[in-house]
Amino acid sequence: MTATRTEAPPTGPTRLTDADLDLLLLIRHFELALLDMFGRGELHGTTHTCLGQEYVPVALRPLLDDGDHVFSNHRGHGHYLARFADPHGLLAEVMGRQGAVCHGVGGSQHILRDRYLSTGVQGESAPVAAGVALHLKRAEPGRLALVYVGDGTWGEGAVYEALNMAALWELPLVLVVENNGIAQSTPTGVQLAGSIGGRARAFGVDHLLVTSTDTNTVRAELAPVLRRVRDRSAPQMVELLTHRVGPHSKGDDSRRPEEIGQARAHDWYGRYAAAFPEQFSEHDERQRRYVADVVREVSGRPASRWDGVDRG
Amino acid sequence: MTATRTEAPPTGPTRLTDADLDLLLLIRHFELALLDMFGRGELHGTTHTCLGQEYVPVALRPLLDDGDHVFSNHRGHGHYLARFADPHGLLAEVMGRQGAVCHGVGGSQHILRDRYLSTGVQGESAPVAAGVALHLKRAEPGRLALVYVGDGTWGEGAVYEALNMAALWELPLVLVVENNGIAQSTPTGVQLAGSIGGRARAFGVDHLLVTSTDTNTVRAELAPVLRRVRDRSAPQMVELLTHRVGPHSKGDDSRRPEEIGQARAHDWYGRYAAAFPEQFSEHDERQRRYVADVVREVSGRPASRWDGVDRG
Amino acid sequence: MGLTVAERVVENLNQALHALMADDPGLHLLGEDLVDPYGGAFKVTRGLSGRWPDRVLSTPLSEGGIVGVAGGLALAGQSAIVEIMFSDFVALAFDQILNFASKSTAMYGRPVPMRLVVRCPTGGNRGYGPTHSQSPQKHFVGIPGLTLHEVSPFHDNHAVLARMLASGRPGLLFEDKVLYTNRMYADGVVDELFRYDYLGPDAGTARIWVDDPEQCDCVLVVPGGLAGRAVRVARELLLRDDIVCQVLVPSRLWPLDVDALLPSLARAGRVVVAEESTAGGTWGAELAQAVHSRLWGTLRVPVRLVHSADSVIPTAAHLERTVLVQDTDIHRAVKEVASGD
Amino acid sequence: MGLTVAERVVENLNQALHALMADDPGLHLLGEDLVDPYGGAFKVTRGLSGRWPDRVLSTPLSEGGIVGVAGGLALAGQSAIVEIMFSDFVALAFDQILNFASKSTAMYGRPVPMRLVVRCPTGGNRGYGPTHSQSPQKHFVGIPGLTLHEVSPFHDNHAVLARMLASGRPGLLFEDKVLYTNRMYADGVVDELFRYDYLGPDAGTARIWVDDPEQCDCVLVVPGGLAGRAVRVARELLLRDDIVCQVLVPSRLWPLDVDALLPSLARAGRVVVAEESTAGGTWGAELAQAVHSRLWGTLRVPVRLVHSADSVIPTAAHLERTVLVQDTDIHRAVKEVASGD
Ligand SMILES: Cc1ncc(C[n+]2csc(CCOP(=O)(O)OP(=O)(O)O)c2C)c(N)n1
Ligand SMILES: Cc1ncc(C[n+]2csc(CCOP(=O)(O)OP(=O)(O)O)c2C)c(N)n1
Ligand SMILES: [Mg+2]
Ligand SMILES: [Mg+2]
Repeated sequence: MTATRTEAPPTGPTRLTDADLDLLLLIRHFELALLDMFGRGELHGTTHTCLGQEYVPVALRPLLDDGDHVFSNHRGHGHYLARFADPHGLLAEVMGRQGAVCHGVGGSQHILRDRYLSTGVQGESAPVAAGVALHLKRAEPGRLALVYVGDGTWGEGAVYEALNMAALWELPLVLVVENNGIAQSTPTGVQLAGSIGGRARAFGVDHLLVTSTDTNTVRAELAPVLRRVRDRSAPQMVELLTHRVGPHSKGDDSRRPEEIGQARAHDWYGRYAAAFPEQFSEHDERQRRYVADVVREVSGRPASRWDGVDRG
Repeated sequence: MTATRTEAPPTGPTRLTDADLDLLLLIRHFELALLDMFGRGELHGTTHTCLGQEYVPVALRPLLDDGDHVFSNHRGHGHYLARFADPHGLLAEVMGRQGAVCHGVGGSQHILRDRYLSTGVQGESAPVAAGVALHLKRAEPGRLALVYVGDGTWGEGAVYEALNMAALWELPLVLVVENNGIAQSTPTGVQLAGSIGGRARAFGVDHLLVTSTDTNTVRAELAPVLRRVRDRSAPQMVELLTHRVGPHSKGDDSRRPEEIGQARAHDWYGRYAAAFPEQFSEHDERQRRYVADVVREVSGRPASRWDGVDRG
Repeated sequence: MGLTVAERVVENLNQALHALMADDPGLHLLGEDLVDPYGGAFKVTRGLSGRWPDRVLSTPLSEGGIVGVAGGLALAGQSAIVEIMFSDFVALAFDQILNFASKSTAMYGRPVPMRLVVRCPTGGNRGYGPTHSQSPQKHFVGIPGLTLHEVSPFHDNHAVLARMLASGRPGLLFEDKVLYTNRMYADGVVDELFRYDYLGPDAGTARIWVDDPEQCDCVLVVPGGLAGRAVRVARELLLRDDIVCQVLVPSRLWPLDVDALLPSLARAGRVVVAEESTAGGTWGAELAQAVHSRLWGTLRVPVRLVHSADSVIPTAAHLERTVLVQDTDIHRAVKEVASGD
Repeated sequence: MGLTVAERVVENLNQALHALMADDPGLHLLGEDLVDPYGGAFKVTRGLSGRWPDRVLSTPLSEGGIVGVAGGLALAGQSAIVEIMFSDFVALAFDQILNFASKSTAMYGRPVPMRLVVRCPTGGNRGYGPTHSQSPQKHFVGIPGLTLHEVSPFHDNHAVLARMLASGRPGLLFEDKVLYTNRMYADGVVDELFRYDYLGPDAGTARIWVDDPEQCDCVLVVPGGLAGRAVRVARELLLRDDIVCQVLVPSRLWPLDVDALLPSLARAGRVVVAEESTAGGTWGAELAQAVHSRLWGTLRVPVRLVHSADSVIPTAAHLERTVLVQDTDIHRAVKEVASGD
């Protein structure tokens, strides 16, 4: 089994800056709004929300700069919003409206903007990120490529091929494993043998396990690790024990109520609300309203356009 | 780096039974005969000899029975001969003559006979072997599937996908890693990060490192391990540090003379000859003659036939 | 109209799997998230893991690996059906399909039965985007030893899957994702105008016709995923344009049973082949080649191919429509072919 | 005969890589066993790692992974050429090619240049057996964003590779393994009877002819790997059967530049397409479809396809011959087409 899912109640949250709290709440309300719109039949296609995992990209945000490459995956709204704070562009993308960051062609799972890329085939972007890291190592030393990988994605051989090359060639590649204990409907214990940390060690790659869901704590633990990757140019794995509070995509949560309850118990959202009620409620309300405005504004836009040379 | 290649001279060989020695020498002379025929232009296509590694399948031979499945690879002549003691059928296959075990269709790298199979795409048969092991576990408990994998083949993602499933489903699968320190022309250290043992541990799979090249010693170390796989139905990795004495295929050895010299220094053949000169020279001569007879006999056969329903 | 409401395609598939599992104790189902209560991304495997927990396995995300495992089961004399969650990901199993499962049937110098089916939920029109909407059938045409089938509302999936497994050849079964919620046709009746029957051995090809099966202005050949759309277009052509279009739906895409189609095609002398694949190297091109050489001199116009554009498949519905083959594309093609010379 | 002895194809390729590496400091070569002294399984990359040790990388055995790494380099604005040791193994990179490299050119709603070439030593006739002898070109036809080229003795590889990279579209370059040791043609002269020139933009298609390029009994279209064999057959047809056969060799297999071929094909009205692929879903079928629709009424007989049998490719030479396309097959087809009606 991989690092055991702690049953113990998580330690209390620390006070966040207003900016961090706003970003966390922006992501939260963005995701809730999407589920809401799906529920009302206003969205089609698919989406994967990061409810409960928002703090991961928020913790990472100040540790990355624009020159770093980020490779996101299917569950990427938080990754995108933490990088660009652009709910309009993202929502327009999901809805296929004007101003969409990829003209509505890519949709929720396929986004490219500057040095940020996501795609929908699990594991596929690990070698791609290694290739980018190979370039950075030579052309832009000190920069890194960061790739988000779920626990379930360790089923894919591509991840190991990438890790092997990254280790052999000492590439500045950070694999951020969001271990939320489940892949779609399948618990980690029945799709991943051994441990994620063991995989790092197998390839001689450093591994850091992060169990906290407190943005400050997570950031403090990650900071020296990313620093080291920049300084030494060597791959690094970071595994965060996290908790998927929502469904895999929409309405497809087949976990037992206790299981969902346990994930909820770890949710930073309720716990932060309890610990810092005043700061929380003010910002929560603000972001909820902001997202509602974004939804209203973007819903009113005409359909996105994609023609001519942009068709490739 | 993987388990360091020992520079120290290997420990002395123990006395082998005549049967084991004969089998080792049969394989040796078979391989030498192939290289010889290639050199004289009497063979076309390709071949990969197991010179220096003959003892691996010979040590395993009495530990396997006909009900076990063996998955071989490109370097499979020793694996085949240790299982079937059938140099005629194998040579006919390589030469495309009548009596060929696969009618000359498969050739050196693609052989199926009873529960023995080889194929030419590296890593591909690891999941296949896992599938067979899944069947054995249920239908024929106590039996196992054994798959030979080179050190270089750990570059392929398929191997990890197989190992993960074998561990999750507790399959009676033995991965025999013939770590000869090289893949075609590429030393292990530049194609494999970390260690092979680490890979086993990453998936919670037992790993045994075997450094001896003495058939008796190797067999004694492997026996309890295979026993355990049968009794407990769980995957197992066995890594043998071995030495490729010949070229990768034919005439394509680009290693420096010192490197080849070092591989030769570990060759069981010369060392056994020195330790047990009488037994050796008698059997060596006998097997050399036997193989020469086989070559003569098979060379005289007409071309293999493949028609009708056999074309699939 | 007095027609019994037939089961949905997804139910037919699900029942087929139940029946096959019950009949063959050596059959295994493998795939991601197959087991209950989830029952697979498209719910095709619902209820199966409860009945046969040992033989219905939710696997890790390892498309190549699970097709390999299935190949091992087949090699050991068992049968296996793999679900690939989206057919786009069958790309990850290309090696196992091309170089192991298909090759094994013949490369050892004698026939080796490989009872293995890879099920592939296929196609677009659901807004899943460029890597979850493709029609990869064409990439697998012409692999020696491999057969390709496509689910259709005219072909019972129990019969199709049973035949695929019994053939001893590995096969891919493409399942149009939009089709899942459509209903199967039954009793030879499509609607108040159209009837259907079957051509060829094993009732392999469904023939949908108006009035007289031997009379039509044009034949439209489609794989199962387009069957409903083809029937819709044929209806419109009849009502709006007074064109009598016969529709042929072969269950097996490869190898092609051209002989079963030829009499119809020869009679009409006018042929359209429509499929959802993007342009180039399509199944239709292969079929057209067979028809052009077999019916040279009989055809009145060249075989017309209709397919999606040479483009990635966008996510947004209004853009997806500009790429994927539309009813109007098929309609226009049949109209031109029916009147051309 | 006074002809200068031109370099071998493998030397031309090797020199092309040297020149490209010298010109483009952003170009990387990746593949198994590329570096010296080994210099690649077929010695195409000889001498390169010595000059550019940082940019010529011997990789682990990870076909999917290295095409992914190359995709990453391309994404970062660099260029990359990957060598797959045997093209059979490109199956392992199918996902990276189909779903990443090709898709990335368009699926983000705007063009993204991907300067990436995957070199694939291809084909049989060397006794390497069923998993080391295939011609997988056909499986990649019709992938939006992807181009396919094939090495020919008429097309300088420096120009071909430079064009592929400059196009900003990922491409596969198929290299017939037997061709490596053949010589390039030079100066418009094939032999004492045959001359050649080029058609289409970028001299994309080589045209080989006797006496008069505008006169022939039949046109034989082949990819580069069959060019030498096609010329040999054309010579025999001339000398033994008095049939004038023009040979066309397009360097780019996909997208097809049909326009460049049409005038020749229309003049002759008789067309044979030959390739080494096994039967079904072939490149030839796609070309034939284009020709049948564009030249309907002009063709005297349907386009004839010649290819290998629908079979695994056996190892033993005497068996391999019974499967792979032979000169006699092409010869017979041209003879029949030239005299048929
Ligand atoms: C190659 C591939 N196989 C399957 C899928 C379908 N799929 C999307 S997400 C997912 C589960 C991923 O689990 P994990 O990596 O743990 O990420 P999480 O969803 O938990 O964030 C699956 C099976 C896919 N997108 N790509
Ligand atoms: C998928 C695949 N890639 C590449 C090859 C070509 N190839 C054959 S053997 C070999 C090296 C294998 O090295 P290793 O696994 O260490 O086995 P060894 O040859 O040392 O026994 C290579 C690259 C292949 N057969 N299959
Ligand atoms: Mg997960
Ligand atoms: Mg090795």
